[in-house]
Amino acid sequence: TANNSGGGEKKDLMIVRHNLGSDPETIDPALNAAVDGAIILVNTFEGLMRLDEKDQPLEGVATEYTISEDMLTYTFKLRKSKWSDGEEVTAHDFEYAWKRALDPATAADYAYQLYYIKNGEKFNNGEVSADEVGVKALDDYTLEVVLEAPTPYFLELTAFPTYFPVRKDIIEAHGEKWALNPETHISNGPFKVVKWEHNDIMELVKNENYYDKDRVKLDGIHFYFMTESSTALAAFESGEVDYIESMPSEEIPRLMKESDEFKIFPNLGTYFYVFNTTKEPVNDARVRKALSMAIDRKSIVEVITKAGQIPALSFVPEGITEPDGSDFNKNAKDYGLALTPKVEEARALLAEAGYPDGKGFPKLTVIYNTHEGHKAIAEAIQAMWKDNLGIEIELQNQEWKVFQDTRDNGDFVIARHGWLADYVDPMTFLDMWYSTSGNNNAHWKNEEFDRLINEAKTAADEKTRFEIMHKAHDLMMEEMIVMPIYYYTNPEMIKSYVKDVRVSPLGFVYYDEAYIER
Amino acid sequence: MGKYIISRFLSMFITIFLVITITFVLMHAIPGGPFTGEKKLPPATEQALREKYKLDDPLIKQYTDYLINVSKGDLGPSFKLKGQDVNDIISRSFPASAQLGGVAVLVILAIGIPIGVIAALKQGTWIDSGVMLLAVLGVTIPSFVVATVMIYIFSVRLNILPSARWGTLQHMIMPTIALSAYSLAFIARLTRSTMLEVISQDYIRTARAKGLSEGVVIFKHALKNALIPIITYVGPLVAALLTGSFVIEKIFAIPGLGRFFVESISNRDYTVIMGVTIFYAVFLVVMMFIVDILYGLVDPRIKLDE
Amino acid sequence: MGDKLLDIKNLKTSFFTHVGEVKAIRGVDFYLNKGEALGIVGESGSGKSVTSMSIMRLLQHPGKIVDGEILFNNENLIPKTDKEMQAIRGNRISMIFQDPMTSLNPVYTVGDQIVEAIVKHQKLSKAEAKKKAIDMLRLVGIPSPEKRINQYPHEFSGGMRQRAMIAMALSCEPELLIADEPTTALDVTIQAQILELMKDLKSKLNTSIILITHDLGVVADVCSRVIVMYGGLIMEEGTVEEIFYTPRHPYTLGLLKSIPKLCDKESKQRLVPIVGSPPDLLKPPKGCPFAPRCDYAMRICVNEKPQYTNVSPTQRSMCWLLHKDAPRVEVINGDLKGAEQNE
Amino acid sequence: MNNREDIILEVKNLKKYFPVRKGFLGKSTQYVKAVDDVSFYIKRGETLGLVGESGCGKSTTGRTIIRLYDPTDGEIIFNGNEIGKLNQKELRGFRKKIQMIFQDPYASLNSRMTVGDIIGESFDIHKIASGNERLERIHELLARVGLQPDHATRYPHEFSGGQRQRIGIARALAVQPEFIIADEPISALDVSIQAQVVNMLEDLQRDLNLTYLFIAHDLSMVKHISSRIGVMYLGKLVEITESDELYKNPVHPYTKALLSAIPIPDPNITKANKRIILQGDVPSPLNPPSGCRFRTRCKYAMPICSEVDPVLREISNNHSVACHLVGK
Amino acid sequence: MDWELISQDEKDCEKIVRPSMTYWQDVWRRLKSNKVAMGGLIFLVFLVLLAIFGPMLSRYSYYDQNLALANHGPSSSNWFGTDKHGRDLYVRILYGARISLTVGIVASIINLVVGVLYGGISGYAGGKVDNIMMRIVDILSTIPLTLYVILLMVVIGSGLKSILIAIGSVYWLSMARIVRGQILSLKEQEYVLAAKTLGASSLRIILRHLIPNAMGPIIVTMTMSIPSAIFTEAFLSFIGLGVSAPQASWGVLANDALGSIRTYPYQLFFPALAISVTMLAFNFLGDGLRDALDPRMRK
Ligand SMILES: Nc1ncnc2c1ncn2[C@@H]1O[C@H](COP(=O)(O)OP(=O)(O)OP(=O)(O)O)[C@@H](O)[C@H]1O
Ligand SMILES: Nc1ncnc2c1ncn2[C@@H]1O[C@H](COP(=O)(O)OP(=O)(O)OP(=O)(O)O)[C@@H](O)[C@H]1O
Ligand SMILES: [Mg+2]
Ligand SMILES: [Mg+2]
Repeated sequence: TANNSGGGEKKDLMIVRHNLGSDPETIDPALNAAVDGAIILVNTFEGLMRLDEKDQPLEGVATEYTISEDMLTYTFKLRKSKWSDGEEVTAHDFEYAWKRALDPATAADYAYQLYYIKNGEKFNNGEVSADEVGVKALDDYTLEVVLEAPTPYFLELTAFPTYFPVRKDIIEAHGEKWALNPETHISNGPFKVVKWEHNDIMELVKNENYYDKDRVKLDGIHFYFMTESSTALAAFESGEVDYIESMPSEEIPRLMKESDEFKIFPNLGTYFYVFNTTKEPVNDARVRKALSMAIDRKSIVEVITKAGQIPALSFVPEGITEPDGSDFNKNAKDYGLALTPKVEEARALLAEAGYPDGKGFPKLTVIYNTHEGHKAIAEAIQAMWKDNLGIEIELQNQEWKVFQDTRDNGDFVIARHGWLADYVDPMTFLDMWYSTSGNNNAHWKNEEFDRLINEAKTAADEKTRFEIMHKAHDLMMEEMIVMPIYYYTNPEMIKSYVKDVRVSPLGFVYYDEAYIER
Repeated sequence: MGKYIISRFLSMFITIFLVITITFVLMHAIPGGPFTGEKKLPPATEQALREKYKLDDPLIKQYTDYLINVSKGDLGPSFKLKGQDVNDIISRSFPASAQLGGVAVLVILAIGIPIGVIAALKQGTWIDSGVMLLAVLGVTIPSFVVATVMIYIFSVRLNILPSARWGTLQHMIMPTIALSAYSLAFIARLTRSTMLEVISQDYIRTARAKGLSEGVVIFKHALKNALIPIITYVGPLVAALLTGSFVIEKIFAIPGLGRFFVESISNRDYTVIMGVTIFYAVFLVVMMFIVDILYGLVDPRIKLDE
Repeated sequence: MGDKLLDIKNLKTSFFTHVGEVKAIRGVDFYLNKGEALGIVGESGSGKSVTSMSIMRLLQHPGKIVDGEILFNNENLIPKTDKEMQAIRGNRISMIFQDPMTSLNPVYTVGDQIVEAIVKHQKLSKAEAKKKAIDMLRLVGIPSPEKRINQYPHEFSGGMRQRAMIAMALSCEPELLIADEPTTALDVTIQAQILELMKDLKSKLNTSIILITHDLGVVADVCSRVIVMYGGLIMEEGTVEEIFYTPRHPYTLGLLKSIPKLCDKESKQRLVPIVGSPPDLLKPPKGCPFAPRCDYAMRICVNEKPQYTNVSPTQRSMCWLLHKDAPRVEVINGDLKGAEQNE
Repeated sequence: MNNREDIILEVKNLKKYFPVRKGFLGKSTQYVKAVDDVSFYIKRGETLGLVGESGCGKSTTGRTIIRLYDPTDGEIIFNGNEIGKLNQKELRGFRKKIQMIFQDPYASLNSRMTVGDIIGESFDIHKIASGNERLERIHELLARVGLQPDHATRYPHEFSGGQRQRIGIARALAVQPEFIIADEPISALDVSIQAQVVNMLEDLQRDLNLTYLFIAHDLSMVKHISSRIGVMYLGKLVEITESDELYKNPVHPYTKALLSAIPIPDPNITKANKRIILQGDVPSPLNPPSGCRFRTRCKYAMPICSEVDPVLREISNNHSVACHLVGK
Repeated sequence: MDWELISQDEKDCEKIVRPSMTYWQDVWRRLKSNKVAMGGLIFLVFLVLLAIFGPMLSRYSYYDQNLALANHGPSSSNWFGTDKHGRDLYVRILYGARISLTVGIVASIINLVVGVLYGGISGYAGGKVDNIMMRIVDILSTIPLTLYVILLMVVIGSGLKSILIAIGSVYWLSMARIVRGQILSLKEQEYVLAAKTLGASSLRIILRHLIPNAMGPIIVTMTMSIPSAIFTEAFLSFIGLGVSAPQASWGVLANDALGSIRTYPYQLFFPALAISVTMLAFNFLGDGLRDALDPRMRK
């Protein structure tokens, strides 16, 4: 029969069984760009800083740091700590790791996470040599970092997986494959990888060489790779796993009702439709506004998506704290959007744009990538526009990569979109609309906006920076280059006997303090 | 005969070569590449990746390089799974798929053929109708539904079988059922229909006249004459099942090869696409060769070498 | 005459086709003694094969025995189960089928098919059975049998297939051998050899034989008694001599007359067939089935089925002409003469 | 051989070998020499009977002539045209002129077709008749072979062996061929029908000037129908002459044995009859005996017989024999 | 009176005349007498009519949403319940029948025409031709369908036409193999030789003699491939080739309902039932047809 004795494979060991979804593409800190890989990384590595439950930086490998006046130079003092194989963790490991991630030869997806470092971007572009990158180990336990511009959230960034140290000797000996073999996957975090059977299981055990091993209560973590959400749910319900990350959306209302193990975590991300601002008729802001006003966001989240998503009335989601402690999202203006459709205003705008009662409105197509959930939302919106504005649209789904290609090339009028934060700052939502940004799928060009982004990126003062970002946000929202629909949430199920697991708004799951209690 | 085998071998190589060529062309003709994603990579990074995987070479050079590597048995590195070679991926994923597929093939043959035979013998009775009904359900209810329902019943409700993963005998039960249902039904119907034709032949009467038991008459004399369509169907089926099923492996979280057939395409992971396609092609072509040989063994009147 | 090995009483067999019931056999009685050879002759379609198939209980759908008894060693075969029949078939009764091509399984070698029967009934090992099969093939005159045994039916000539069938049927030394046109595809020398073989079997092993054929020469050679069938009925029954020299039924006479003569002056003469064609058994005539083709048909022949008249202790004939009221006819020189009206 | 134009078919040195394999992958090193160097001719309007032991290659000869088999060697000249090397397409024209009645009345009828369609098929192929005319002609043919018109809607399995043979004959007659290869057309028929069919064949021959190659083993019937008779033994023609001559004056020892074995439909004669029972094993066409192939069973065999293969020589007018006993 | 010789005419009066029938009339007669098969046929005809006229007769349309009525189980107003948009499932299934039946029927026609002919020619021709033709089948069955379909989607765009092209280009492969196997074992039959001597062309021999004798496996392959064609259509929708939402085929309806299999099982049940019942009907008809085509069969 099945192994249903929840909590651990052996009674005396405290092991959490976590279903991660798909097999990580990599668990090399430099190369990883995915949440699943990051979950492994944050539990096996530790950067200069680590994050507390409010995502504020705490000392990690660095015990102290000094920041220069101009906010450009950081000097970190490292503690004496060990790699999982017993070697010392030194500042050189960090220097090596960061330069490696930036090295064009590494071709790391997330190299741009290190662009804050002086000459980081240039080195990545092959314009300067590695020596000119602003990171340097002054001695074994001192690391000096010089930034391009003041970056108030740099300390948080050092807790991000791309900033984790790696071992030069190992990587030079084993190349890219070092991260595939548990024996060479040397890490410095609370756990270490001992087994990785692709698409089946990855086993982590407590790292006895971790400097703060007393904080770690679990004996290990077993990550499973069930990609089918209904299977994962079944495995959870039958007690084969303790933690699942996804479940069929139709099941969520039932789970919410029946189970206290079902939890909804905030997730920094927005689900929206992007308008191609170069295409008729959505090159007219009034049309975009009208369309955006005419949908019933409340019904969409309550009837269609049902996973506790929050109707989105602006683009930057909840969960980003301003220096004064308030939420960026809450401080945003009213852009004319409401939970329920504003039919009259929308119709008026549409009439103003030349389409009274939707007459003469071209039959445009909304594209979305194939997914049952996207389809359901699109169908609902299609009906809402028809009822509220009297316009007919067509829906077309496309295979994922074809869809991305279409969207990037601008061969669409309206397209589904979704954006998840790379880091906890409004900038991750704003600079994508920079006119030359590769992610500017609205194909929107606004000099004022570009200027604001440039300003915000160099602002030394947090408060001004946030003010500028608000201005940029207002600008894009008033232009309504996107139609926000809802803010993502992160529904997860955790067995009630698993305590003190921490889930970050970026979706990272931390087990360093977790334990099992029956 | 020797000449025939040689010409078959030659045509197998040409087949695989054409498969490689066509897949290569198709793969590069469709939109999207391995490095497109929801978040666009900085141009420099993308460029670095393209250089790393030699995607900037002219297609014809990529193609000839690939052919050269393949002829050396090197299927290249995955673009998506960092540091993993396609050879590794195939060699580590194939065993699970082959195990599952092998068991499924055995189940399909061991159950499908006998029930087809029984249905034919009992033509028009409730047994026949029952088998037929089951067969229709087997083909119409898609494997993912069968799988999902089974998981709900046996794992969630009854808690007697593990819902997913691979390793023990218990893990094999549900995937095998879900994987075999369609083909089992197909084989049963195919067997029934050819058996019906065979059992009215005179030589069956002769076999009965010899006083052979009904079992020998049916399973020796009749079945062998009904085997041709079964072999035809089973040949490619073996190739397909042993190389894994995307749906089943995904639902039951089996670390097999099947998922790569679909995922590699979604990811535009060019080398994996090519690798698994070639792997399957070799399998299929060999199976088809075996099928043709079996034809000759089963029915001496079939001569392919003329 | 010895004991009755086979006694068939009022056998009726029909095929239930969509257009209706084809009454292939409509009440046939005959018996067969141990060690006796009985010939069944009759026109094509008269029910010879169906009779033998009924005895073997091998009728195929939609054929069914509707009435009668088949007593084999005083045991009725009709109610027997398939299992019980299996022990009888091939072992105690074996049959040579009329059509050698379709009666041999195309996907097994000829050898396999013979060996199988031997192994099943004679408890011999495979190797011994194979030796025996080779002997049997040699016995029926197949050259280099040790090679031929490994060939498939389609590689045999028509006559060789037929001989393979014969070898198969004889291999288990049955008590009763039903040979349905065993020599049609054989040349005369081989035929002679086969007939010799059957006679041997009869005398040495006391095997009874039912020989179905239309070759009256063969009947004359092997059989002691003959049944003449027509339209699903026995028209006439008697010893060979009686049938050949004193046939009392116009149909029997017709049969005898149609044979070409070998002697010079007659050989090129036009043959004398029985004109017309056999009745449709879907709706068998209510009278004598031969009446439509009979030169002597009387009104009663069309309307009423004739009774058997015992002409001698061993000969009986189903013909109204033998009725006491019927006009006198006589056999003169192999022909009926003087069919005068009574009134 | 008088009057060359009258020759409708001439076969010269015809050979047909079948490869024999051991197992599926085995090599075919051995050959069944089913027909080995056979030559004869047939004049228009005559009937050549072909007799011989079962398996001696009669059917193969017939099938090779009609090109169901590709000859291994030799020429087949029909109406002055060499047809031995035509491809299937070119052959189609000839198919209307040569027809075959198959030895096996069961296997040669497609069980999925009604008798009417089987007979009528050639009307469709050669666009001879359609609709009502087709039906009428089918009925006419059925009547010719002694079947009833309504049999046209039945299927082969519903007929007895003899009835099926007649269907095969009707099929062959449908195209109104000039030349018919009749491979044991009557052996499956009962005597009364045999007589009907033979009469019918003779009538047709007279009316339509048909030519027959009549393969059979029923010597009395062969004698009745044939003007000349060829005797085959193990792939070779051993004697060929006018039918009366053959019966009166058989020369080859095999022919003699054959004639003596004819069963006589007369119990008294038969039982008194003295047959020449051939001694010895029947040799195999896989490795026929050296020299004369009949020598192993021939009581007159001489040393030369095992060394030299006797050639077919004309010993008197129209009487050719391949035997060392004659002409020495 | 009884003993009077009678004339030939009098003897013949008993002749019975059977109805004259062609093979196809005969097949139809046998089919008609098969109640189960006729049931299947009638159901299919009924279904086609329902698919054409049904949606017109309903007070719902396949696209009308009423989010307030979302996920309501079967009731008297919505026989099959509603989906998550509050649309009437009954009408959606009827509407879906148009697509799915078209796909299923086109797939079977392709199977019959292309697959059977291709396999027939390959098997009959044998030798080199056979080797080449079958290797083409091997190639077509190994190159990833998805790639091809994506290309099709990009080049032709979505819609029923593309679906049919996609299905048509691969749905005959296994049929071709099956038919070829059958032809190989049948082509040496005597009746084929007989047809050859009549001068029948190869095509005629294939069509009239060989294929009818291979009908059993052909019909099984055909009927069994219909459901997989219906589900393949759903897969094609995944690539983006399918009809655009809110239109939905059975396969798509079933796929969409899969997530809620535990919460709203009826949403999966009805489309699945529609497919199953239709398949049953196809199979009954197919079986009946097979029996009807084989004169030796029972019933
Ligand atoms: N399956 C069947 N369906 C319908 N009628 C059949 C069937 N089998 C045989 N018959 C009919 O039964 C009758 C007797 O056939 P049977 O085979 O016994 O003839 P037969 O005497 O053996 O003739 P032959 O000498 O030609 O073999 C024939 O009229 C035939 O048409
Ligand atoms: N397809 C084949 N493959 C191999 N051998 C064959 C084939 N067909 C015939 N033979 C062989 O060729 C020889 C002659 O056969 P054929 O059929 O011509 O004989 P036949 O004279 O017609 O005999 P019968 O009177 O028995 O029909 C036989 O030894 C037979 O085994
Ligand atoms: Mg018979
Ligand atoms: Mg022959």
